[in-house]
Amino acid sequence: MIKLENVTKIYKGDVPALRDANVNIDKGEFVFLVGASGSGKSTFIRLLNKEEEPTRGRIFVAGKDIGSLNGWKVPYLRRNIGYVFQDFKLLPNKTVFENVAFALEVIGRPSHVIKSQVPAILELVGLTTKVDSFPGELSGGEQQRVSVARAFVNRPLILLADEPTGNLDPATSVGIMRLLDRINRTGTTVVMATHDRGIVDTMRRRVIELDKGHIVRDQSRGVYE
Amino acid sequence: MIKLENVTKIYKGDVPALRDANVNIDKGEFVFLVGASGSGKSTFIRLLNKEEEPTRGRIFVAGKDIGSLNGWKVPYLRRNIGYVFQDFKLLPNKTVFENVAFALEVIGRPSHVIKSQVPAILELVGLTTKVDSFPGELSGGEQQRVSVARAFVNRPLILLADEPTGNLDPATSVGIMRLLDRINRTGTTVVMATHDRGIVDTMRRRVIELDKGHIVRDQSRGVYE
Amino acid sequence: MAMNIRYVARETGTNLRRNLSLTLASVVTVAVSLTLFGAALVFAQGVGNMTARWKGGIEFIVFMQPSATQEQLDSVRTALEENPEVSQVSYIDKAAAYEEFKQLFSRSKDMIEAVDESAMPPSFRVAPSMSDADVIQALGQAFQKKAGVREVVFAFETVRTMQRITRIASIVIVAVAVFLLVAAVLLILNTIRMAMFARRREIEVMKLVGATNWFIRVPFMIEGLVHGIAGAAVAIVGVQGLNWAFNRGLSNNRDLKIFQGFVISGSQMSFTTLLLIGLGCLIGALGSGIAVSRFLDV
Amino acid sequence: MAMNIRYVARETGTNLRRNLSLTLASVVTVAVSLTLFGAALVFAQGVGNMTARWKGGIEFIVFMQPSATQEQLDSVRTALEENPEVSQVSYIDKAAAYEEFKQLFSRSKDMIEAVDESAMPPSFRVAPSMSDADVIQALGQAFQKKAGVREVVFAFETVRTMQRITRIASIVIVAVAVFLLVAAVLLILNTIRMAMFARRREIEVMKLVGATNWFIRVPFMIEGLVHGIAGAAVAIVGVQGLNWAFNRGLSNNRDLKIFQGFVISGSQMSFTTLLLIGLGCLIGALGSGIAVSRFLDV
Ligand SMILES: Nc1ncnc2c1ncn2[C@@H]1O[C@H](COP(=O)(O)OP(=O)(O)OP(=O)(O)O)[C@@H](O)[C@H]1O
Ligand SMILES: Nc1ncnc2c1ncn2[C@@H]1O[C@H](COP(=O)(O)OP(=O)(O)OP(=O)(O)O)[C@@H](O)[C@H]1O
Ligand SMILES: [Mg+2]
Ligand SMILES: [Mg+2]
Repeated sequence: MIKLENVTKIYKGDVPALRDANVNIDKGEFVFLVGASGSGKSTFIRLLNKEEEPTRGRIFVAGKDIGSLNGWKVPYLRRNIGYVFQDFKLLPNKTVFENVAFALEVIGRPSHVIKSQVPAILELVGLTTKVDSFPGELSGGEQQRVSVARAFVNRPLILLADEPTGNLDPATSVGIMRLLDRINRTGTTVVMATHDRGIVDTMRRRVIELDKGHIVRDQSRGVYE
Repeated sequence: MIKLENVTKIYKGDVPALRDANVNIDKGEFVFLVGASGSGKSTFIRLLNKEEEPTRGRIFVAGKDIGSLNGWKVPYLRRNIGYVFQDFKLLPNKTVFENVAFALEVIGRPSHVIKSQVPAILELVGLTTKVDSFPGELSGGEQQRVSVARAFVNRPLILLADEPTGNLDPATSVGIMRLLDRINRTGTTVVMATHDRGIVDTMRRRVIELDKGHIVRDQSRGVYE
Repeated sequence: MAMNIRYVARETGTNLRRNLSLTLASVVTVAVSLTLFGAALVFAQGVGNMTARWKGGIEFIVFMQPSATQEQLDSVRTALEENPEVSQVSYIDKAAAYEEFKQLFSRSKDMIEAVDESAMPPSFRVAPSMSDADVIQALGQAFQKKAGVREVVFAFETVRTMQRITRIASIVIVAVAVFLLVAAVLLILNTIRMAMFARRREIEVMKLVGATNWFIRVPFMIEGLVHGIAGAAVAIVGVQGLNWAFNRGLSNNRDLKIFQGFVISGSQMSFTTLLLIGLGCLIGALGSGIAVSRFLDV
Repeated sequence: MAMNIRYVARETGTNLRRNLSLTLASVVTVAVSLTLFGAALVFAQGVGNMTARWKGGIEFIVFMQPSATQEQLDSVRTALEENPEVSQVSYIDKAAAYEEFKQLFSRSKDMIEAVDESAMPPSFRVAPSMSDADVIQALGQAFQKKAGVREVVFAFETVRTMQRITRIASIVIVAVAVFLLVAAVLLILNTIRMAMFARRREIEVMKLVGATNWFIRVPFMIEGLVHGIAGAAVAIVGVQGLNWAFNRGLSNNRDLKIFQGFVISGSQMSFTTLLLIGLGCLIGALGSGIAVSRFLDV
């Protein structure tokens, strides 16, 4: 499903964020990305979404070399990928409902589909009472849950989650993790960057550890450290 | 130092975020705010900074009733308060150095003071190599550390920290907590909202727990749960 | 690509409303520039109509009686053509005179119906070879007495002055208008660009969520078009108003008899109207097109 | 409040540069509106100077010989005053005539030095009580033969036409200019507002970090002032250019002798220049002031 071949990413200003990474993730896998702050986890995820281009190496997503993808095809790649951003990236002047609906509007879903699916997904993340609030009127954790809802409302093939529980208390985190697990069981490939030792240690899934851009560990059924 | 008298905050749309809170925090105390997502921790902190007005009740900071403060005096109140925002709130077109320096410029510090203090504080949070980067070029955790640096570069009387370790790995978190502890020991009052059970349990300081806006626990030398 | 019309309409509407005062400023600038442009056009057309018969060095006109015989006409023509002081003569027959009359009074249908072609005086338009006013005066008056001649009319100094002034004025007005048109394009460009800049994070997010460039662009482009068209609409009203006020103001002035030929025909007005709408669309499309293509590429 | 000048300069500079094309659009609109305004003013002043002597129904002027005796003057004056067809007479003595001459040729110092007061012809300006052109002609010509009279000059039809046209033109130009001035204020308001809108998160952050309102405001206000002043500067150059081109274009035209009186004095030009700068500052201050006070309060 996802394959990185000798991928190196050096940001301008000569900041190496990922060095010579080789990773193969199969369809339906659940992968944790762990590592210190600044070790390259977000960079890894951004490369898969073609938000950043690798400096060297090739990346395959769903069998396609995304480095040679035409510019106008990029939106279609992204529609197969759900993405929970580390900084949420909600649209500030759309309500919670509209934010989630937007991911469906973009791919041209008819409005009756939107009207039935969006409330369902918002219920799953526990935001039924906040449907008409704007992002500025939500707590940090609530915004994060909207971001989670938007990421998988259109049932993507792949779900990228960049610290989706960073702003959540332990109880709510467990709820979100159950949801991710359920999504994963329906066949969606999940890649999740996290700092949460508790979650990694209880889930016991594949763990890839980064250190200053190097992959220093790749362990199935691993723990945080 | 900080006193809340029967403080209630109801956001427009009839969302109660804090209900009838009575809290007294002495100079030099270190207080953890804990509670589920949406329980009112950020609201509590925002009220102290006069970013929000209480619907009912009175709030005293450094002996002054901030509800009756003239509008033009608010900036001077804020200069005594360092604030680590949950969403960092960095200025996107200023470099790391300039972002931290800004907090000093605002209060009219001469430039030689700025030139000596800013690099010192950036070293403390481990960002020496990122001095000239823009916020958009930093990882989530690095941005959070810039926010921490800015909050106490001008040695405020009070430090408010809204999940200052939410985007940090355990090791870096410990470093930040050591720093907060050191600042606290120099006499600064610290109020910190957090979800990190490990930190609360090892520090053993005063813990105030919120649940749907109610203060349900106020315990000195407490634990997360 | 199935783009939801409702979505586009909603987005465009939101943008227009959100930046109401900026929208207003754009529309005002487009309106002012197009009004000036239209006014200059109308003005030039009017002066053209008014002084049409005095083109090409024509200094006097020998009007014949409508009843003049062919011999009388031939005799005047020969006399004019053989006179060494005449450099050029052109003959306007009844049909051409009637055409000109209809043009001048295009707005008073009853006037046109009251008069028919046979009542029109044919005329000779004469360009002398000398420019001395006294010589021209003497030359023209010599024809006054000829058989079949009704009247000899000389170009007033006013006509010539008018032609010059209006030429200068038209150039100045058109220059200002073009300047303003450029400003209008710049302004729309900037309104759109600022709208996009203010929403740059949103646009970035839209892209990351899988929106195509066109999905993001179209609402902005329509916004620019709306600015242009709204500005043109205001300008059309303005130009019609100016034309009306000018005609009214002038027709009551005994001193300004000369301006009574200053009448814009209906077709000239339609032409101006269409031109203004076209320019409005062009300005809007250009401004927003540049903005969108320069500031929205991945 | 110790506000760092270096800080303000840096911030203002950054803003101006960041929104370069918006800055440009603002400046262009201010420039165009002020240029129009200035041109209208200069035009009105010029026409005023040119037709000054024909004010108040003056239809002809009896110029006396510079050497005319007091008796001759008195005799003409009596004849004029006693004539029932004359409604008003005013006498312009040598000193007054010299003043007028100096005004007209204010730009040609050598001309003024070459002629002195004693060479000036005194004159009587006459407003007849009738408006029939033939009667006026006859009346004036009767004085031609009187002793001591040098020349009788009649108001051309052109002068009267000119006065009317320019009155209408001035009104239209000033109306357009005022319209544009309002657009300019709106535009600066919006440029500043958009700049603030685009930076609303930054402004919010600045406030939360303890910046006073003025600390945030001042750079934006100075930005608006710069727009206004830059626009005024361009407009001043434009107006001077127009004036120059107009004078040059007209002085080469034999038909447009009448325009030779169309000369703006240096003091009139300085007045216009100052007025434009003042208006530029006002527009800038107004636009940014409104923006800053309406969109920056906590
Ligand atoms: N756009 C950019 N330009 C330059 N350097 C960048 C950019 N984005 C990230 N970096 C740098 O690349 C390195 C890796 O960043 P990345 O965001 O991948 O870290 P991370 O593992 O996600 O960290 P965190 O846990 O703090 O979010 C960091 O040192 C960061 O400063
Ligand atoms: N500006 C606002 N307008 C309306 N409601 C708001 C606003 N800000 C917060 N709220 C609501 O008030 C409640 C408390 O929010 P607050 O941000 O204080 O929670 P929190 O404890 O910080 O949560 P988290 O841990 O997720 O950051 C939430 O239900 C939130 O939706
Ligand atoms: Mg990251
Ligand atoms: Mg919070």
